[in-house]
Amino acid sequence: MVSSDPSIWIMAFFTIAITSLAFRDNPLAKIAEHAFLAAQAGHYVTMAWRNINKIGLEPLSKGSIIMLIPMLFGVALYTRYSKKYIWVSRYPTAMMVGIGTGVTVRGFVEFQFTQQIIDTFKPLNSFNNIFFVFAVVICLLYFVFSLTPQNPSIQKPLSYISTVGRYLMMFALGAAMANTLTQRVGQYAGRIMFLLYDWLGLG
Amino acid sequence: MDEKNTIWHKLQNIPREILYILLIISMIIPLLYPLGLPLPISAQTKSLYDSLNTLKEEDVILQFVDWGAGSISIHQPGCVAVTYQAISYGAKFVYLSTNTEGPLMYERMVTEDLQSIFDKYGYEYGEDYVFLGYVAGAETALAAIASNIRTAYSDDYYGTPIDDIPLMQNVRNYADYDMIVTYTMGSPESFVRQFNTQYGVVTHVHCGEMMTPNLLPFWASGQITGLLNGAFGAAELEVLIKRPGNAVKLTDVYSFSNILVFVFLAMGNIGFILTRKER
Amino acid sequence: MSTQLVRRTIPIIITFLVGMIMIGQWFLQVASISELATSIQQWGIILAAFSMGLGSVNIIIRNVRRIRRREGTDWLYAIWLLFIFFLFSIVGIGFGSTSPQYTYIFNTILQPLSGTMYPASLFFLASAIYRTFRARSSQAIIFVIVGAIMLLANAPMMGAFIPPIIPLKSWIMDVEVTAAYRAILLGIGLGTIVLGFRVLFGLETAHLGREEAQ
Amino acid sequence: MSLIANGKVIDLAFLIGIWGISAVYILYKERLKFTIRRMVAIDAIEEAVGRAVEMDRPVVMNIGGGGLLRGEYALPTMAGLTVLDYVSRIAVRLGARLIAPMYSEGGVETIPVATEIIRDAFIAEGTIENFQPEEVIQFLPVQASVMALADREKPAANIMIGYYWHESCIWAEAFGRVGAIQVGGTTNLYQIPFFAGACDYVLIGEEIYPVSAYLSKDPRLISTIAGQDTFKWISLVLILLGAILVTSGNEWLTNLLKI
Repeated sequence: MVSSDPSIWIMAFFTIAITSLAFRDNPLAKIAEHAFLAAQAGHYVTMAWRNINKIGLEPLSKGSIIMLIPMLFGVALYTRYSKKYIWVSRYPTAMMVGIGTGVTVRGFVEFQFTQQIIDTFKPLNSFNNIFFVFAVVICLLYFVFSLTPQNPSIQKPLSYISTVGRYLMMFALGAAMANTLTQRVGQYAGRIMFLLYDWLGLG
Repeated sequence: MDEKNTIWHKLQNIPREILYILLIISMIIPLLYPLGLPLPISAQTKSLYDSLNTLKEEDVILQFVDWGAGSISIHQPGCVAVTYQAISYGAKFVYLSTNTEGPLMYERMVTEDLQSIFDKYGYEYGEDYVFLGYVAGAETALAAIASNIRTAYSDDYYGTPIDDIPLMQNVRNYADYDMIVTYTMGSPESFVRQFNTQYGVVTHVHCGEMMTPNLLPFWASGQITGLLNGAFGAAELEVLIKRPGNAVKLTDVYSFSNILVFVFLAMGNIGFILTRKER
Repeated sequence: MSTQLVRRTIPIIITFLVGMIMIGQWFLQVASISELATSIQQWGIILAAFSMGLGSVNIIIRNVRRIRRREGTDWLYAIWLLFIFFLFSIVGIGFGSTSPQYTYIFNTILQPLSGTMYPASLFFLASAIYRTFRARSSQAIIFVIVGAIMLLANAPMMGAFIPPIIPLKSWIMDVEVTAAYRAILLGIGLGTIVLGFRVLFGLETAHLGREEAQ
Repeated sequence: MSLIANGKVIDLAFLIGIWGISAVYILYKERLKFTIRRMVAIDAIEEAVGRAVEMDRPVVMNIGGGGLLRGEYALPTMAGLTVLDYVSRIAVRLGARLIAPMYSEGGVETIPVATEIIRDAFIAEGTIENFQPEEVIQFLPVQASVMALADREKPAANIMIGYYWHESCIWAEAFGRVGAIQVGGTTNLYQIPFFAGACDYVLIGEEIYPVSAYLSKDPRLISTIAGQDTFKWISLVLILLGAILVTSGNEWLTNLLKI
């Protein structure tokens, strides 16, 4: 039985309007697209306000003066819109980049280098293990761009190896493409579920 | 030659709109007439299932509700299945989010699926499970949560100060988190870095199928313990806990849609190869 | 000289010091550094929250300009956009995001839009697969064949018709794809570590803008 | 209670090593004179522009929506700008018509930079008079406007190097559809499969950096790449050594790396 709830109808309208964007650009799709950009920006402001309030303003009002620093730095971000004082916004930006880069890069050596190398120490006693170790080595050779031996006698075999590496990676990219398509089917099927079950009341 | 030529050209030039309608139909059929096909269980899902079976009473699990409206169909069933399995061991849940849409996704999941599970086990809000809401800052916020959760949250999503919440009394930092699970389309690697690599906390990830190739090297090395491969992972877990739900229905959709896109790929390429002689 | 110091050198020093404190927390077991790092991370959360507002200021400026220009129907869309933006931010901050009013407008407007916008790119991908993923070269043949196999392997129905596709899928994912992506990730990992070095030591200052580039 | 957390000694050593080598290579870049090997990607770009001249159809080049404000997106965008500089010089010298559509939503700060680069190419060839700034066309990455450009101009070549999100398949399909030779590269791992499928030649992940270093001959970028290559060789040797040791049951290297 088709739903009688007006908000379900609004939701169905927006779902169909955005989907129509794939068929042809039309005014409905434009209305939906503009509504999306605006609603998302408004939602960011709402969620940002909660964080600023709870972690910044309240402790500050309760007397922890130290919170004055992040709050002032946060306000300083908005000097980006003044021609004269745009340089002031570099201070909060520099701090954010420092924190972000430091937090991410500090773990990278163990996370994406040593632990990955340790796990590639596979006993060369089975086809899969031998294939695995040499696939990693060959693909890694493909990514060596400057420190390559100069004398031509080595360069020839090296170029064959990096071609094999390219085939191995195109193989993996083919699988990744299929998985990407599958994920998008799974995501969009969620919208079909809404239209069928909540809107049209079928199934 | 001309007659054969037109067929192969036509094969290559089917208008886009027809393909889209076929694709939408291929999603509608299994949703109205579910097939319930047997699902092979992947090693990545099995390692999550086995890890959840080691839970004990009073263990604390951090569940990051990091999906947005775009992947409710993939992530909500996964979170419900993990909660359903973990609750039978008496584990406690701290839900939180680093995605702006997370809080609204949490409330939708509770009203739709989790409330009935919590009532069945007599779980009380504040005592057995809590929702802390959204925190900005992505990986920086994760680093803060790992070292001291109170720097990221001064209260829960509904305004109760964190020290007045019974469950949060003994939840301070990484030493109190028995395992964390993130359901995200963003950067699960940042969770692995800040929780597993730094403090050795058991980390599970429920990602989209597109992200699985990027995460398999970290699952293979044990840095990620359980890895749910999008709707497949959620469906396999639903099968393992004998509670089939929306995720299993989604994998029925996959049977139709993926084969249809395979036909697209084949048509495009067969047409291309046979008309290649002219070029 | 002082403007150079104040406008570029001190921000670069801030980035360096803060970055080093974060790295210190990771590697060194020094309680004072670890506490300082955690409190700076709390500042980072506040700064991230403030920077979320920048996008909204951009939207307001751009759309007010569109309204003033009054081109064709373009300015009507701009008015519609600003109406929705102020609806969400005023209800959101006024009533709070847990209020029934805000939950209603989120579930009715933003959820269907955000829930359909990214997934709708399924259609663009499907038509790209049909119309441009061609077996042009021998490498593209490998790409297309493996893509086709995985599309079938991702259809549980095929498991009944062609049983060997299940072990083939797990071999492809657990051996070949893991190995190839591990090599790609090792390369990117080193690239990120070196990029981190250039950012923290001031060799990479894209984020500081370009006016007084030396 | 040692100063360095347990299990992190080797990682700290590697971090200091990677940063140290990068610093040394950058400091002595003139003296060390590293070079980048000739890459197939560069032949592909030259061939694409050459084909455009033969068929008297335009060349399209786009550098994605990453912009210059965040390091993670700024580097691929700068690599794209370097290749844009190279492509525009060849196109102007060979007399091919260049079109460089830019995003008007993401990374608008790149538009003046790109315009300057294309103007310099015209100045270098002394034909500044036929440089029309509207060649640098602003586009929302909406399928309609990209499709419209592709169908109207029917370019012979399309080059996409920079940071892309899920709109990459819109670009790739729009220009692949009209039969353009395509060369695509991005560091966003999730978008590489689309370029691999739709392009005649795809630059995989960080491969766009050596291409831009080769073209720009920027010694600092070349020495940074050399620094990374040094540690790729080190990890290659470690992997082979470790695998052989583990095969014979010796866990020595595994335990060493875990200190």
